[in-house]
Amino acid sequence: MADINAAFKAKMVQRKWAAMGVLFLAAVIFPMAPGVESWMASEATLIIMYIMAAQGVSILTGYTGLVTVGHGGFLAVGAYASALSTKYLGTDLITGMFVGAAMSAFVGWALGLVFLRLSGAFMAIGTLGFAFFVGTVVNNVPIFEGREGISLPKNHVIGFEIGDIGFYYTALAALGVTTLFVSLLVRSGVGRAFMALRDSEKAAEASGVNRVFYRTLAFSLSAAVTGVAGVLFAHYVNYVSSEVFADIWYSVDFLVATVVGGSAVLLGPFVGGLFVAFLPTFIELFVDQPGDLAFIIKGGALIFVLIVAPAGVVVGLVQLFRWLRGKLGGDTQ
Amino acid sequence: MRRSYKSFITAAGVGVLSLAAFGAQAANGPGVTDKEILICSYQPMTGKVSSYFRMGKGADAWFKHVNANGGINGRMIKYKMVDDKYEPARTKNIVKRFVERDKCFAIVAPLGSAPTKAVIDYIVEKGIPLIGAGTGAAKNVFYKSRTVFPLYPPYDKEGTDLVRFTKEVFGAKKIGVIYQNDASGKTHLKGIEVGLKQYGIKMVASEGYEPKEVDLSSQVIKMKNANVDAMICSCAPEPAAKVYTERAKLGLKVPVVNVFFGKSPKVPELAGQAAVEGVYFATIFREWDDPNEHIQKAKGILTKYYPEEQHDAVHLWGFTGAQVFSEAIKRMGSGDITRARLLDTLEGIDNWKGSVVPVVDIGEVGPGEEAIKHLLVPSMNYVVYKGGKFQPFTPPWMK
Amino acid sequence: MFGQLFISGLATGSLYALTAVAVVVVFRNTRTINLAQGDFSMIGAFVALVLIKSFAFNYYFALAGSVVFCIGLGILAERVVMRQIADSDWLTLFTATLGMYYILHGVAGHFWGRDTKAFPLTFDPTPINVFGGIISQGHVVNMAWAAAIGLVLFIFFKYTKQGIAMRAVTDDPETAALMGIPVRFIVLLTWGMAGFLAAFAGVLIAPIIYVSPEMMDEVLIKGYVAAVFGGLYSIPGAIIGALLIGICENLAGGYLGSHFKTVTAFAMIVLLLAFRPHGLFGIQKRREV
Amino acid sequence: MTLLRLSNLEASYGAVRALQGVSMDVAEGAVVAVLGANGAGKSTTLKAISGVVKPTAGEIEFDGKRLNGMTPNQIVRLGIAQVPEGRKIFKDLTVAENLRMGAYARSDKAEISKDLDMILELFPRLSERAKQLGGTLSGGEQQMLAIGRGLMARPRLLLLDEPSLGLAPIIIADIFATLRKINEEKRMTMLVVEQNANIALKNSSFGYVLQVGRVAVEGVAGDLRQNKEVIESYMGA
Amino acid sequence: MTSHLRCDEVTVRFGGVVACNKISLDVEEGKIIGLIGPNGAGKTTLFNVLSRFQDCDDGHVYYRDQQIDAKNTHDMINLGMARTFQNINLFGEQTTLENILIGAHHLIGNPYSNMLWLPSARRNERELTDRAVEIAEMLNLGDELDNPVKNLPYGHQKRVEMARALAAKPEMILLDEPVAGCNDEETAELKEIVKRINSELGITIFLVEHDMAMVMTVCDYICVINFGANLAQGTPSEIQSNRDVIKAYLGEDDE
Repeated sequence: MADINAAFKAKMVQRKWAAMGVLFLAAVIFPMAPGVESWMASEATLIIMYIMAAQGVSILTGYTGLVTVGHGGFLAVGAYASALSTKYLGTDLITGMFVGAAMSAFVGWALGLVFLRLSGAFMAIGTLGFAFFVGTVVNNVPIFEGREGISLPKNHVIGFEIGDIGFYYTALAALGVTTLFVSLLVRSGVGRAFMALRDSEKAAEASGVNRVFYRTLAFSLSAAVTGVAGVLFAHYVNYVSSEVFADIWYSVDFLVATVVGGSAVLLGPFVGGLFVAFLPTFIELFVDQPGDLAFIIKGGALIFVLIVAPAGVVVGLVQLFRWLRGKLGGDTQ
Repeated sequence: MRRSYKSFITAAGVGVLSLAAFGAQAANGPGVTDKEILICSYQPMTGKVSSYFRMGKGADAWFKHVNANGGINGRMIKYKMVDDKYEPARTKNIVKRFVERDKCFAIVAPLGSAPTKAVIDYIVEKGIPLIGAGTGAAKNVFYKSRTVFPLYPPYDKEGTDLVRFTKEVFGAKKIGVIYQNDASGKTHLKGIEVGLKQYGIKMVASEGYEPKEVDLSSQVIKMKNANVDAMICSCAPEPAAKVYTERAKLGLKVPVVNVFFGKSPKVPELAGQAAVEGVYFATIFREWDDPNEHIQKAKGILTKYYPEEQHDAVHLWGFTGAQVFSEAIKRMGSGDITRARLLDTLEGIDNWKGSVVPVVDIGEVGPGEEAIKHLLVPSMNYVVYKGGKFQPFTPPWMK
Repeated sequence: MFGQLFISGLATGSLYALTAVAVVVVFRNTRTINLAQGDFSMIGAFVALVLIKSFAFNYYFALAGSVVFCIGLGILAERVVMRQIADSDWLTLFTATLGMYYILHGVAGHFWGRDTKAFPLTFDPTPINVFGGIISQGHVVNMAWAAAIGLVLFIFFKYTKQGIAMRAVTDDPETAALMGIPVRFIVLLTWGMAGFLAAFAGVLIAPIIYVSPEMMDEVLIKGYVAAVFGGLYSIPGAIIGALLIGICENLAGGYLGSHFKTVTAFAMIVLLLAFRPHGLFGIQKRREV
Repeated sequence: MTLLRLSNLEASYGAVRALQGVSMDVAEGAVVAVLGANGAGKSTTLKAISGVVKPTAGEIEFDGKRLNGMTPNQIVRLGIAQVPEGRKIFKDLTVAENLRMGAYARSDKAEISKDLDMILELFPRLSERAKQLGGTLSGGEQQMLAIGRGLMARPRLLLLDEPSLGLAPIIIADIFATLRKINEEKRMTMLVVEQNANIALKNSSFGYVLQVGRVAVEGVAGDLRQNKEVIESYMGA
Repeated sequence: MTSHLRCDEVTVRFGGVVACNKISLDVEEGKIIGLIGPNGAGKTTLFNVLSRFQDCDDGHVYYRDQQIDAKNTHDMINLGMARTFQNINLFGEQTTLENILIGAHHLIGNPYSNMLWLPSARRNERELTDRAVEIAEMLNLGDELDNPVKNLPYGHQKRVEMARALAAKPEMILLDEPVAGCNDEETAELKEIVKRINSELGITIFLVEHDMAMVMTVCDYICVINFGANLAQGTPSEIQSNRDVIKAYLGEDDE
């Protein structure tokens, strides 16, 4: 029994990595495939940025169990950190990502300390307040240039100017790194501590998990990943403005992406990011000027997913797959 | 399953072939066939500023009207609008799609400062004419390119003019400013500061507000407490209505002039006529109830194609770009429709009185020069709301 | 200036209060933060507007129609959506209400357009003087309405069987079930009440912030903040939170500058939560093992 | 006449098999004690009767009706009230409101107010504190309130889950005296779950001792008090 | 005798209720000590004080003569004290192995190198896993390593809790009702395990339990509390014949 289970699990793990590998390989080949135009790569870039931001949210909300409605704030922190360092120090995109991640991680750490004892609905409103706070700061403190915004030069990576395809590959590489990072993290002792805090704070503390340290660590790692996505958002359109980054709808969309895909599953943000970023474009393929219909479809789809697969699409599909297998296996016997 | 896959392949193949055939027509510009001209625009159909989608509806109504009357020189105008939710990253993708997939001939009457800022580099780089975008942000208006045709003057110039207005019409010495805390309001503020120096006036109070703010009482109270002689209101219609309601409530009787994008029948409708009585507005268009034939025609068209809409200035923004574009195509006659010819033709529109704008007079932009000379609506007029309607008002210096 | 800022703030705060109370009522009996609460109000306002404009109802009949419609909407939300996932975790419930938010937004936009619409002024626009501050009659009437609804709620929760049962379910659902209280019916009642409050909030606020699909977004967030401020379980706490936020916002706008106005509520809530993680009147749960 | 009959009742919480075949008979008008150590399944038995825990197997029959599958409020309407373990007073409701909730399933207003008077007479301490919040009462007062709340349903069968828990001996004696009085005056049937074997058996006519989800010993109360096994099951000798 | 854990007149009040009233007791190194008392006697509160989940209002707690009543909860593991919970408190979605590994959390070394799987962390992680497997086998959980614990039978879950506590390499384990809810078979098994942990690994055990049969056969020494105060202490046979204890358990018998 156990051996079968272990074997099954090993197989699933293998499959997961195989799936990820195929996915990335496909993503690498994609822009070069015949019939694929640059705008499709741009669409994919948008999805990549959403996936990455949702990965950040999933570290906190999925693996550590702290619901955040404020990751738009970290998106802004990452975006502005990189934008300012590009404008005043002339850093390139790669350096920008490190700057954005570091700044975001620092702010996340501080926020984690402030919200040390919050959970549930209280944490949600606290993080939402943080997003608004960031919005007000970038809107009013002169260095951020408010809604007028900061225009950035064309993107450079180690001295070479990159176009939209180059940007796509850069974003893809960054997504590869964050995916690797998240997958290592959640399998490590630190990831176990996060999940232990999520499942039972008491038992975690009794097992020696330092609640303060790991909560703030989860906050800063989560913020860092979303911060990198913010850097990409900023450089993708070469422009940051409080009109864009002070918007709470990013925060909400990232949370939706995390929930839809499955909050504590590696593939979850991929499905969720696709859902949030690509759904409007997808609907447009079938309906001309969907407008409000897009809203209705989005809401309906969201509720449908929650009712049918409360643990997210990925988990739901795995369960469906197992059920089907059991059913088919039963039939042949 | 298998069959749908096959049909998909077939469809894709047909698509690729037809695209190839499309590109083969060398003479006309992209998006132009003998039957049709495809032009595009991005609009905030949903999301936080969706009420500005009125601009797109205005342009759309005009093109529908054109098509219903047989198009222009035998060509229909296909006007494609896509929702960008006012998110620049989406705008960028949408514009790329316009250019690469849809092969749009030009981008006409799109909306938004932030979205346009994010895509203008790309649009110019690809040589796509950008006609009548709804933005007064400096980057978009002063862009050094011959392919950009801005709609209206930059906000800072308007701000300066409004200061002059308070001095020469109201005789004000110390003024107060209420502004929307965004790019438009802050640019107005910049222009106002220039005007203050120029006309020797003091600004004793300046209060911002957030576009969605529920209650604007504290801002108006501050105006009252600062004892201002006159107010400049850089407010969109809904907030303007709130400001005038509060102003009437507090009995603040000082004269007010509002920027042009707040000039809308919405304001008296929302705030009540009494509260708006005597408020001056800058404006760039004729009034909806102006007996002028072009306005009346536009009114009919909008009512026909968007019967639910209440007539607003933002619709006219859309009309302007659409009408100027149609005029240019008309003037190009039966020859090849190319982008280069479009630019030449547009620059050749001088002293044209055939649209909702009193006069369209497009200047020429040489290489390396700023697009400001391309303004579709270069001049600003004023109106005053009296006795239940907007009435033309001519300040002393324009007489 | 203080008096005027204070009174205007109080008027705004009372507009947040009904939404805050509804957030509390739903949360404490169902663990759900209802993000669609504002949109119930928005739909309610549209319904009232349609009744007035197209069916020539007078204000009070329109209000009544809106109340009936919103109660139905609340009950529908519970039966069709929330009951299916009633046993799920907090986040799922929260996200599901977000789904309802999207749908209601889309429906309103689809049927009534994205234009801002005026709501007929029902009261004499002449302002009146109260304690050195000026306040419009509409605001006074709204505050009176809000107070009246508060009183009705107070009587309902204090003296009626269903009201007490609702509080009993808040306190301990399992024991309530043991007493023969039908918990599911009470939950349905809770959503009906959310609809009731939403209709009043929407119709009362409509003449002031006008009617559009987005009209309640800001109010909902302030209402949620106010509810958390009061600890999420306490109705008086939510009302106090709402008034406090209205007043502090206005004072901050007046004395610190308008830049600080909208962020005030969030600065307040972040500060409060940093020191009192369960709100002002929240129950600090003992750490039991 | 048998009022309540459990036959081979099984129930579990997740992985815990709390009941593994419990059978009991409660005669009308009797006071029956259910004894046993922690985790023996006493509370689960009561919860299954009240319909809060759904049995996985076995039958519950009350006055000839099958209770399986009924909702708690249907069961209360049939005449079964429970005084839950740990009192479970509604802390944010006043004493009077708590009592009123006990009568939720009834609609005979005049009778309800009569019962209320009766209970306040029975527990004069409660009438002094009628307007206080339930959470502010002392442990003994809370137990009185919980019993009063159960009585407000005017049940034919009252289920009591550890009424002596955490109370001082003098108060325990007091409470049991009252229960006996109610039983005698109203002929109300009672099923009392207790750890405190002596006091429970002294005040009951029949007893069951549960051990790990099964009935280990049963018998007339007086006999059980002398029973070696009972002591052993408690003291683990 | 060496004192391993000692509490000295510990008092805890919740509002007006005194949950623990000047309780003193001493846990001798290397022994199995039982804490018993009727429901509501204050056992769990005392347990929480000892494992630093609860502050005491008065009195002190000493671990090997070091005062610990101001320590953080998570520091107790570093001192060498692990605990289990009355109502199983496992990480349900995770596998048995992962649950056991959480117990070894304080041995993961530098968290930053751990989360990036640097070579040292990798080596360390392998060692911890090996040890976790060893412990699992010792507790007859070898077959369940890859199963999510929420799918395990109750008795197994109890053992996983114990395994998690053992994974921390403790010198002392506090067991909060280790056999509550278990059937006879499971109880017998757990009893055996508790004895083995004590004798083979030399770990001091302090347990709260209601199952007297288990307490009497396993414990070297028993403390009884009632109404939040010390009632009696002694060897199992002394306790079994103590009049006060019998009275407390079976109830006041005034006849």
